[in-house]
Amino acid sequence: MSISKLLVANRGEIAARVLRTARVKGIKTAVLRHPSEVDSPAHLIADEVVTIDGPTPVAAYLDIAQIVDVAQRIGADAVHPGYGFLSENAAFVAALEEAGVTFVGPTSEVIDLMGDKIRARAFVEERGFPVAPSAIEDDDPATFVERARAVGYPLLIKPSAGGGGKGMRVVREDSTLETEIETARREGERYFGDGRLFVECYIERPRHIEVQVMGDGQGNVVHFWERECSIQRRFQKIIEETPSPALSEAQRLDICETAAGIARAVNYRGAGTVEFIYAQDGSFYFLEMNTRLQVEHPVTEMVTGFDLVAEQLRIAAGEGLSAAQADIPQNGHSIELRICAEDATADFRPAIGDILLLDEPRGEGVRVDSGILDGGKVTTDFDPMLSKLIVHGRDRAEAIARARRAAQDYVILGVTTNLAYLDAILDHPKFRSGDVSTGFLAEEATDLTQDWDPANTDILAAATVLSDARLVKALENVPEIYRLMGSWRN
Amino acid sequence: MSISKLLVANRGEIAARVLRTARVKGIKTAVLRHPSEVDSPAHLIADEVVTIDGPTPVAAYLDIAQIVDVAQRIGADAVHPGYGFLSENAAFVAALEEAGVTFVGPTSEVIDLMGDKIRARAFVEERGFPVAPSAIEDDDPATFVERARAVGYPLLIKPSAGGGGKGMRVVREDSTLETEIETARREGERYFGDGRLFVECYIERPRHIEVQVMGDGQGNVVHFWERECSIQRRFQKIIEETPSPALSEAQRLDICETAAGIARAVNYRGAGTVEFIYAQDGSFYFLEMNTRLQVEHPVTEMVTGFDLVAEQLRIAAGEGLSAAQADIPQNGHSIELRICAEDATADFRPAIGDILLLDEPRGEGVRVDSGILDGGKVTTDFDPMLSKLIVHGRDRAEAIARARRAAQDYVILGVTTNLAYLDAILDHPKFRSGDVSTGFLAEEATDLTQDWDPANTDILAAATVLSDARLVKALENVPEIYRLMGSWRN
Amino acid sequence: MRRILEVDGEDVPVWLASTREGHVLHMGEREIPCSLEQAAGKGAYTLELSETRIPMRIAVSESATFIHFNGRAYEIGRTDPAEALDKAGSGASRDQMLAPMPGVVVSVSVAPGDAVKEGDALLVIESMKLETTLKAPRDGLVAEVPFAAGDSFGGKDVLLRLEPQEETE
Amino acid sequence: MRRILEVDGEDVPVWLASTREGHVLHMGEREIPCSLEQAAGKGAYTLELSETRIPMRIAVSESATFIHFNGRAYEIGRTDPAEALDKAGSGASRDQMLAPMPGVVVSVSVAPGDAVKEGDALLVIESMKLETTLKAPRDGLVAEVPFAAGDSFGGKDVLLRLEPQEETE
Repeated sequence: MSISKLLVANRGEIAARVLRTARVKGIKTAVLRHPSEVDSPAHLIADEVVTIDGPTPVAAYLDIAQIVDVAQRIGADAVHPGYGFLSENAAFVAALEEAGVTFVGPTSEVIDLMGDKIRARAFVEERGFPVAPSAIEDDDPATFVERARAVGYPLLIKPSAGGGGKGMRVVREDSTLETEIETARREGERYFGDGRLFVECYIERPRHIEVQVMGDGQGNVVHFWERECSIQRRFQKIIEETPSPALSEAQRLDICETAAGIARAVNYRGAGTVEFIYAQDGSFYFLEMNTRLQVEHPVTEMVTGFDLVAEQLRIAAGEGLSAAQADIPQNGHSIELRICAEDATADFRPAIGDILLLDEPRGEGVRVDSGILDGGKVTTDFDPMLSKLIVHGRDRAEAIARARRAAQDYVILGVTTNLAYLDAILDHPKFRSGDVSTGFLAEEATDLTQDWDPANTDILAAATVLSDARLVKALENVPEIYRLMGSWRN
Repeated sequence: MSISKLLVANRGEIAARVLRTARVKGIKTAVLRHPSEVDSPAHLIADEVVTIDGPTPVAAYLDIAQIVDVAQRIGADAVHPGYGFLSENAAFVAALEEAGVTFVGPTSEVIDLMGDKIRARAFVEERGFPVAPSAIEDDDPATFVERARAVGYPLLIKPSAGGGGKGMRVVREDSTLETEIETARREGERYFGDGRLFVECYIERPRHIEVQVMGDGQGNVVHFWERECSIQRRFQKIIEETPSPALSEAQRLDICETAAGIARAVNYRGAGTVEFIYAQDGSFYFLEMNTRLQVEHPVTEMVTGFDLVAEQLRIAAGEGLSAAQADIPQNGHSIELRICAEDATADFRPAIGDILLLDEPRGEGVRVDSGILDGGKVTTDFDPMLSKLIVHGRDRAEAIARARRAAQDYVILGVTTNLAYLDAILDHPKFRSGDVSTGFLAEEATDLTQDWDPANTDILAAATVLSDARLVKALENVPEIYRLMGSWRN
Repeated sequence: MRRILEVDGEDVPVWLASTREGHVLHMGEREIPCSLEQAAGKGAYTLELSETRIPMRIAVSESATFIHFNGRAYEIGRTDPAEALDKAGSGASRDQMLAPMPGVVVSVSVAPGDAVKEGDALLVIESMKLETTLKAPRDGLVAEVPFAAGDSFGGKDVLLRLEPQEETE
Repeated sequence: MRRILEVDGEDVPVWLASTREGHVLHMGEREIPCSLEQAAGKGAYTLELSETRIPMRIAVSESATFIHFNGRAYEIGRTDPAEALDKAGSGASRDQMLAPMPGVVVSVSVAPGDAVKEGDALLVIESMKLETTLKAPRDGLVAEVPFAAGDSFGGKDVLLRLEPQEETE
């Protein structure tokens, strides 16, 4: 069941990244494109670019029937979904199966199970893996307060129907539990028309740590070590690294083995990530499992030397894993920066524009997975992530130094990016010492905005007027007599 | 004695590569430029670009007085020589010393010793390291034949004054030794006006294997494992790799320890390379020591994770080595391809031209150390090496696959390069199995030139005429009536 | 040759002059000799300013200049005051006229309540040594003239407001 | 619209025609429908030829076209026969006239020993359906005319040789 032609049902940097590995493996490739999309690196790599229609570009990439049809029409025997879009869509997997096309990923049953956060959590808990203590009112309303008390303090009350932090209340003392429950219920009714609640253990200054796993679907599962992803804005990661600076060797083995155990429990096939919330006291709890490749997978590739997409393709072709656990090292340190078109000084508002000049950093230990080309255009049709800058160093300090150099050398002109913001994070003393949590960016927001250096105003003003061809041309046409007057102003 | 400003007394890809590391270390940088040089990546990286004069560009880079003057004038406290040019020039080192500028490299004494091949060989032999058996007529003309006989067969007779293979004779049997010596003597007289000879052990199908060493000048020396450099054309390496596919683990340790021992014997400071000739029977002999960074150093960086330039700068600043021998791993496999502007189908004749389109490969395990920019020009002023493509893989097969993909994706249009030739070498069964020697390219020359695929003629002809704007424009102006005639030809 | 730059959110009026020695940038009362040379690479330049040489990358769009130097990218808004003044009449809406940059009112020809016809001269302003006459963008009644002759105004201040137009139909 | 291409060391005369359905490349007796579309990235195109779509990168210089496809770069020499024929008289030296491409001799006006003046018509050739009159590049004596009317010649063949000129001075 070897793969001879692969359709990548995705776009941007991840499509380019998957296509490159397929080419190394000698597999023919195809990728999708919506007519409104500008040129991107993936279009240059794929043997074939297939146009798909849709009322919006995103709708096209979510159109299961159309994409399955493309796969059949072009004779692709496998589809790689990338991340996002249909990568965790069980219906897509089922449709491909019916069409006789291999899905590069887990079975639809596993996607279904892990896609349902409540079921996934119950499954993991039943098998003895750590989940954060919690109490769901619906399970037995009569005993809810009692069960909430058993969760321990501090705890967090959330509306069952809620989202976005609305109606959430932290309770630190037993004496206020019942009144806070009543307040939260009223707020839930007011905001969501639904007063049902649940309670979970509140973790102060948590870290987000996840573990890369890979299974062959035949019972063999290995992990590729952890990634620390605590640097988040708007609940989205923007800097990831491995190893996590938080973990001792014993904790590292513990969390990685736990993740592999969870994947083993579902007889996992393909690449997946088990996400944990990690408390300051070293305890960690299962959050969820992502049944696909993650955006941040390259940091794992940098320290292990493995090509995770190559492993995915091996497994999809029925060739199994290429390595046993003992063969998977964790060498040096790797950091990923997500370069986004956004204004970090204005609440991360997405930016648009033309890419007037692009020059990517290069050199030892530097990898750029990019979704843009020089002369391209950044629109709001898709996610604002333009590119990923991944560096490797012998240790964390070297990785940080290389990341800063590369971020500073990354020239993207014509659209606002978060490069300076990412560089400021890398330079923050707390980041340098590894003392971060998921609240880091919010807590340190003021430290992360640089003061304006007044000397820059002169430099920028001079460069702007001197590079203004029309202005300089006009000046050259000024009669010599005026120029000789020295300070010509009119 | 920390370095605050570094002058890179070099150009091209190595200047860019050194400058990048200096920037990561927070050192201010400057680089040289001759007025005739086209823009190159180094000029974009350096904080300062200093113009140097000279009757030819090469002469400028060899002008010791001028370069020492530049270093003083711009306040550089250290000079990195790169490779070539003044990198192994003891007079340059002495001049810098006198000017109070740190030379990033060994002492002038060591450069002197190793620069004299005869003295270096004698030094190494005296200390008990292996050198190829040989006999020099001048040492004692009366016993020359006897000493030649003691070298063993096959042996090689060379004119002492010779070069370029002229007058060299292989002797395989003792019965012909004396007549061959007489013939060689006559040929030496004829070609060089000098009949003196020397004899050395002739190694059949030798490999060129070298070892990267690094010393702190305080007696500490470590090695960074070996590199196999047998793929040579015109005695110049074009593909290098590490580990060498020839060595067993025991041999690897043996050759690496021998190299470190030689470096220790001269109390070596900085980065150096000990080159060996390696025979099919596993024996190896000291050839020479290069007292500088080599072109092919990146393959060592890829498998060890060390930045060799950073180590050089540490040592020059008196901070010593950053690691002990046990901390230097050899992870995975790395291959370097030297991309040269030359016609591999016409005896590697250097090519010139304008770089009309440049697109470098990227992705996992791919590093490009380039000396050219899009829109640049390739002249004959310097070496034809444009760029180096370095790949890393978990094993040799993966490294080869990645190297091939990257070589095929490397787009350089406007000047002839050896990319297709390099790709053909990577695809050769003997290269794949690691069964090579320094004669490989000559022996397999016919297998390395691809047959012309007649289908390409149609494709190339069609693309050429359809991309000929003047032609297509003219065609569009043909009156409709003619176009309707179907096959319009006049 | 004047420009109004927007640097770090502030309007910075500048002009560039040419002397025997080269270009001089005038910012406020300061005169800064400067020059810009092309350097290696796409969009690469070296700026020489007060004896320092600063390597940079520059890309220019219709209304902004993007500059990467010292490891960061900046966007500088760029307005030609001559063009901006001409467009003053076509401010935020057809009801109000906005100042494109700071300046001084030279004279005012109308008062609140006056009926004006499209194209009538309403007031004369001076910014950066350029006088411009603002003309009525449509027929209408003057509602407000916030500044008198001699008054200074800031960038984006309302210079004149017309009564809102009745929706006809 | 004709061109002479140099592909893999061989001269390949081609012409491109346009039909209702699109472009047709004529090579020898073959007619190959083809089209070229711009694609993603600098110099990127997709060639459609005999139902196959081939992605490529193309860069064009004065006299050659550089094409990267299927992992390799090729250089294709490009000559416009109309221009090339005009230049036939300015061949390798002022003593001999080289054929810029294969063709047929239509007529010969001179014989060895004839004295000619610069600009005199010497012979008429036809290549790729274009007739061109070759004229004397300088005053001199005809030394050799290797081909007669009706003869075919190859690219770079010598069509006419003048006696070497005496060094004057």
